[in-house]
Amino acid sequence: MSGLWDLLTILFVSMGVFFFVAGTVGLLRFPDSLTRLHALTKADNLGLGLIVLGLLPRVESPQDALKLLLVWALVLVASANSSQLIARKVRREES
Amino acid sequence: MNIPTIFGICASMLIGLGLYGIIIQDQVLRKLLSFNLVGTGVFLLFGVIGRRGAEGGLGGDPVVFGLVITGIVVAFSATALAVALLIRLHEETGDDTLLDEAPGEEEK
Amino acid sequence: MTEFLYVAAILVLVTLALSLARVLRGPAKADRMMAAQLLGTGGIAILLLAAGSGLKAATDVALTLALLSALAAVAFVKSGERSSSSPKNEKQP
Amino acid sequence: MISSISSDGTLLVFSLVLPVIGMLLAMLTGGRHARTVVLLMLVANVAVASGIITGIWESGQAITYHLGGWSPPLGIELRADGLSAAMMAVTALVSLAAGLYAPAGFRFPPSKGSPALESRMSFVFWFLLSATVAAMNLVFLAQDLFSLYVALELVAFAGVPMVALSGSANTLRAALRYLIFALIGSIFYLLGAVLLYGFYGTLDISLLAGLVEPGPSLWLILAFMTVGLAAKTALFPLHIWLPPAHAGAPPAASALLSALVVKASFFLVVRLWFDVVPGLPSPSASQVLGAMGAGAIMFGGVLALLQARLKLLIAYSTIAQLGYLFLAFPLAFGMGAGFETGPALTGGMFQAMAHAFAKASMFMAAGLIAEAIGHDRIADLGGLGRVLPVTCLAFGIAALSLIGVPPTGGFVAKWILLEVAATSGQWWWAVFLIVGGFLAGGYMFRVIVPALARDVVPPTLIAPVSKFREAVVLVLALLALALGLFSDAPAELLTLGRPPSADVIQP
Amino acid sequence: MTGDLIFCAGLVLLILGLAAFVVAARQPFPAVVGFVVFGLLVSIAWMCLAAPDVALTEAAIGGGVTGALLLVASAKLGDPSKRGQKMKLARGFHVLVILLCIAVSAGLIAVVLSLPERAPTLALVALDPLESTGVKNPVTAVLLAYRALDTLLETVVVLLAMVGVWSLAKDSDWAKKPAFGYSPERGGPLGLLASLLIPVGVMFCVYMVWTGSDHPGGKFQGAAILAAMGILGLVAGITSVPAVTNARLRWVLILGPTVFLVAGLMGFASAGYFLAWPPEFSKAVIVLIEVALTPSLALMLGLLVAGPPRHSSQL
Repeated sequence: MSGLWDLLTILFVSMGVFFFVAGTVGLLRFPDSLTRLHALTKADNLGLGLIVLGLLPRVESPQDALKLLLVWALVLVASANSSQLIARKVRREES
Repeated sequence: MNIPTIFGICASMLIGLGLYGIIIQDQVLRKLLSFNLVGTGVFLLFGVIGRRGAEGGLGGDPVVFGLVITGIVVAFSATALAVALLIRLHEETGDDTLLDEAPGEEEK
Repeated sequence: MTEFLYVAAILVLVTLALSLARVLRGPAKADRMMAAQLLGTGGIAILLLAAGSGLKAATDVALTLALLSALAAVAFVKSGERSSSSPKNEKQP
Repeated sequence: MISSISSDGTLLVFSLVLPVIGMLLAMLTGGRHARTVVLLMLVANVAVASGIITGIWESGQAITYHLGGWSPPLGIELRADGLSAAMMAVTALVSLAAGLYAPAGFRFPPSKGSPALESRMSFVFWFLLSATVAAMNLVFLAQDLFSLYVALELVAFAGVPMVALSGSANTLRAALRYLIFALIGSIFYLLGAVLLYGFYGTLDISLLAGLVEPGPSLWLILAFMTVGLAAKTALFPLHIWLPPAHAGAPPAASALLSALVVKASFFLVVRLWFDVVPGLPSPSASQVLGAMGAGAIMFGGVLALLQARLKLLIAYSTIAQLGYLFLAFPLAFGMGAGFETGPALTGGMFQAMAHAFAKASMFMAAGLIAEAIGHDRIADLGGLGRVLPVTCLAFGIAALSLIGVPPTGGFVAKWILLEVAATSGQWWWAVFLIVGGFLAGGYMFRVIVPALARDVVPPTLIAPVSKFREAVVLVLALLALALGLFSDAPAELLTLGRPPSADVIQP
Repeated sequence: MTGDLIFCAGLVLLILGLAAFVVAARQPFPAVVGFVVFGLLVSIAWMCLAAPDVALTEAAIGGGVTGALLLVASAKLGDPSKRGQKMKLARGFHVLVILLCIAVSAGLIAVVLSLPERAPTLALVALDPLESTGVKNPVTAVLLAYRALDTLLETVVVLLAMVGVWSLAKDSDWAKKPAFGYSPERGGPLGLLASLLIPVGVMFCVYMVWTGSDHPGGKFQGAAILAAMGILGLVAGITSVPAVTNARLRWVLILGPTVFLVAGLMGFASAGYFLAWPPEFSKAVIVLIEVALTPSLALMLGLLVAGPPRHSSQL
């Protein structure tokens, strides 16, 4: 039983880490600010989300699970809005 | 080599780096950043000493950790006061350094 | 299992190190800021992984960082607007 | 009743709580009543300080108090020995004088028909004054190295805005420079404190005294802390922040800064060397400290001679006078014996007290002069004695004390140090003491001699001078004089309640 | 158990590299961003040192309000003034400084390595009377029982620093509001962000203060989060600060220190000492003080970032 859960953890966390790597590569290699922003949001949202999913089987109480999900939700909200703000700034400075 | 020692070395080097920045940088904002590096280094030394003092099922010496919390808040207040002074100085003179007064800026 | 989480944390740390390059290189202010955002998320991931390996309080630290991660970006964007009369897209020489 | 209160530690608590209450009430009532509230607090603070002196005098022992009932090493101890009590009394008197002296601009309403509820000055100055008293009392009482760090930061955060009160570009720059020096100084002090904890597991001064062992680590720790504190005390060559800061502040604030604030970090150096590591410092380390002091006497003296403005002259004189304080360290090595509490420390502390009264009086006198004649150019002060006799008298008495002319307090301090230098065979410090006196005589007579001249046209008064404020200045100068006339009691007070020798205390 | 060692070593390398960048960067803005990230890494470091209370403080203060403070400052200061770039250091002096700093670091490393094998600690001493304080988090017991004086005075320090910031106002601006220097923006992504984050932040602050007596957390962390939310609200035009002469503002500011002080003075009567809590009410008193301190501290921290009161047309 716990073996299966552990497998899930390994699977999801590994995928999450992969997205972090991908996002970082994008951040480093993409040519301009806006495409880099795109790479970044992917990593933020997916990478962290997968890690949260992977860690869910390991929590001890429903509260802790809720907290994990809340972290994810907050990062989603924050990154979506702040990327939009930064994108606006980039556009303004380019125009 | 254990974890407290690693962080102890890190803290020592932070203090040296920060001190260098404080002396070498002209711009006050950069001096303040460097000061905060020194502060972080000192606080990390607290952490190292607190961690080494782990006993009785605690992760570290709670007295030291309590002191660090106080220290961090005080250091923030200091930075905020310095930043406010700097911004006022910049508004008055357009200068962001502490180099000697420009000629003709004598006190009334 | 804890070892696996450590490995994952170390890998995320490596990606943090790589995205630091973007903070260092820029070239635009926005690039640095975005890279800082990514670093924030990576830091949160590391803390969650630490929480998964038994450090329960790490979740609260992650939550704090998640709450405040937007503040830096907001301060950056808004404070830049004041000086937008003279847009300086600071470029490295 | 009074003796029962003064011998238990309750008064120590009140000396901290009263000024904090003053701050909170000033915050609440605002500029309209801040002056009244804080002046009342300052009067009460004088009473508390004299109560503490009475307690120590009658019992001959230090007064201690364990906050919250928690004893060290877990809790924090307050401890008033003779040194603390003497400095607290000086603080109480100088701060009260500064409060009484504060000009009309610091009162409410600042001008007739002003619609505002309060003005900036009518709130800020009093709040900062209150905070200075709280901070100084904590410096003198706390026995815990971390609480003392908090106290140092309180001192700095009260002092820095005082420098910048006028808001001119020069004072802002001076304040910022002062703040940066102060921050670096206190962080290096804190660095030493935490390392001491790492070795000995306590921050309590008397517990540490029983634990410390000489060794390279301890010397390095001591060096960090001493350099940090020296930067805050503006000890030569870390003095560059002081003259513009002290000269640029409003006179009431300059008086506090020069008389009290710089003494806080000096007092901690004393605590560190005499109380935390008693008997351990090596002669060579203390010679270095003494050399910096001597450098300060020379450098400050020569620069004071060159100043064109009165307030800057007084500020440079502060650097020189602070130098004397540090001569106490090499001189504390008696006749071949180890480093110990003794006449050298008494001389140093006497200098701290006498300088506090004299310098406060002098800065305030300079303030009155500048207000009365509209400038403080030394070259144009000729004949001032005829138009501002009381102010000039006060200035003159204070100057005599700074020079070290009998029978002033400054004379007693320098005499004690000279005697120790002679008996301990360290004649080179005596040379600096004497040359420093001549330098002080030189720069002071640059002001006094023309002021007393009869054959020049005196400067015209552009504003009337308040008799009351002149009286406050004169009283401060007379206190510096009285310290010399009645020097026996204070000298004895300074030796009371000093910690027993190191080997007695066990953790 | 080598995984954590490798991780910590990597973290330390990152921290040091970032610190070097903060010191060496050519422009101020990258240095500031570097410093913000530095704060994040340091709060992870605190977790490695098993100090979750400190990690929370560093995350809330270092990651939140300090970042906002410094970014706003670097924007206001703009590009470095030319005077700074003109200064050329004598090479000899530069070398001397480098040697001095290396000596400081090396000396410190030597001291750290010579720390006693068996570290002296107050952990057991602090645990022993923990029960009588009524709280379960020993760090909270340190801050609000054993060393309550430090905490009381620390709030005074913050208040004093805040008045110091206020004192920089021009005389004519005294009765005005503290302002960042840029106009708030209603609606848009910022408004959405603020309206989503602020309620969560306030709830999290309450949780932080409440949980602090038994678990990592407490008033400083809660207050810093609350302050950050306040700043966010201010920027988004949701919240506003009254003028510094406002009576209600003053009440909130002194609420925490006053409750602390009064509780401390009542200790004379109820437990025989200043700042002593009678064992049966100890937890209640500590929670009361924490609850009272939180809004005061949050306001002080927020106002420290906001800067001196200024006339609104001076934006």
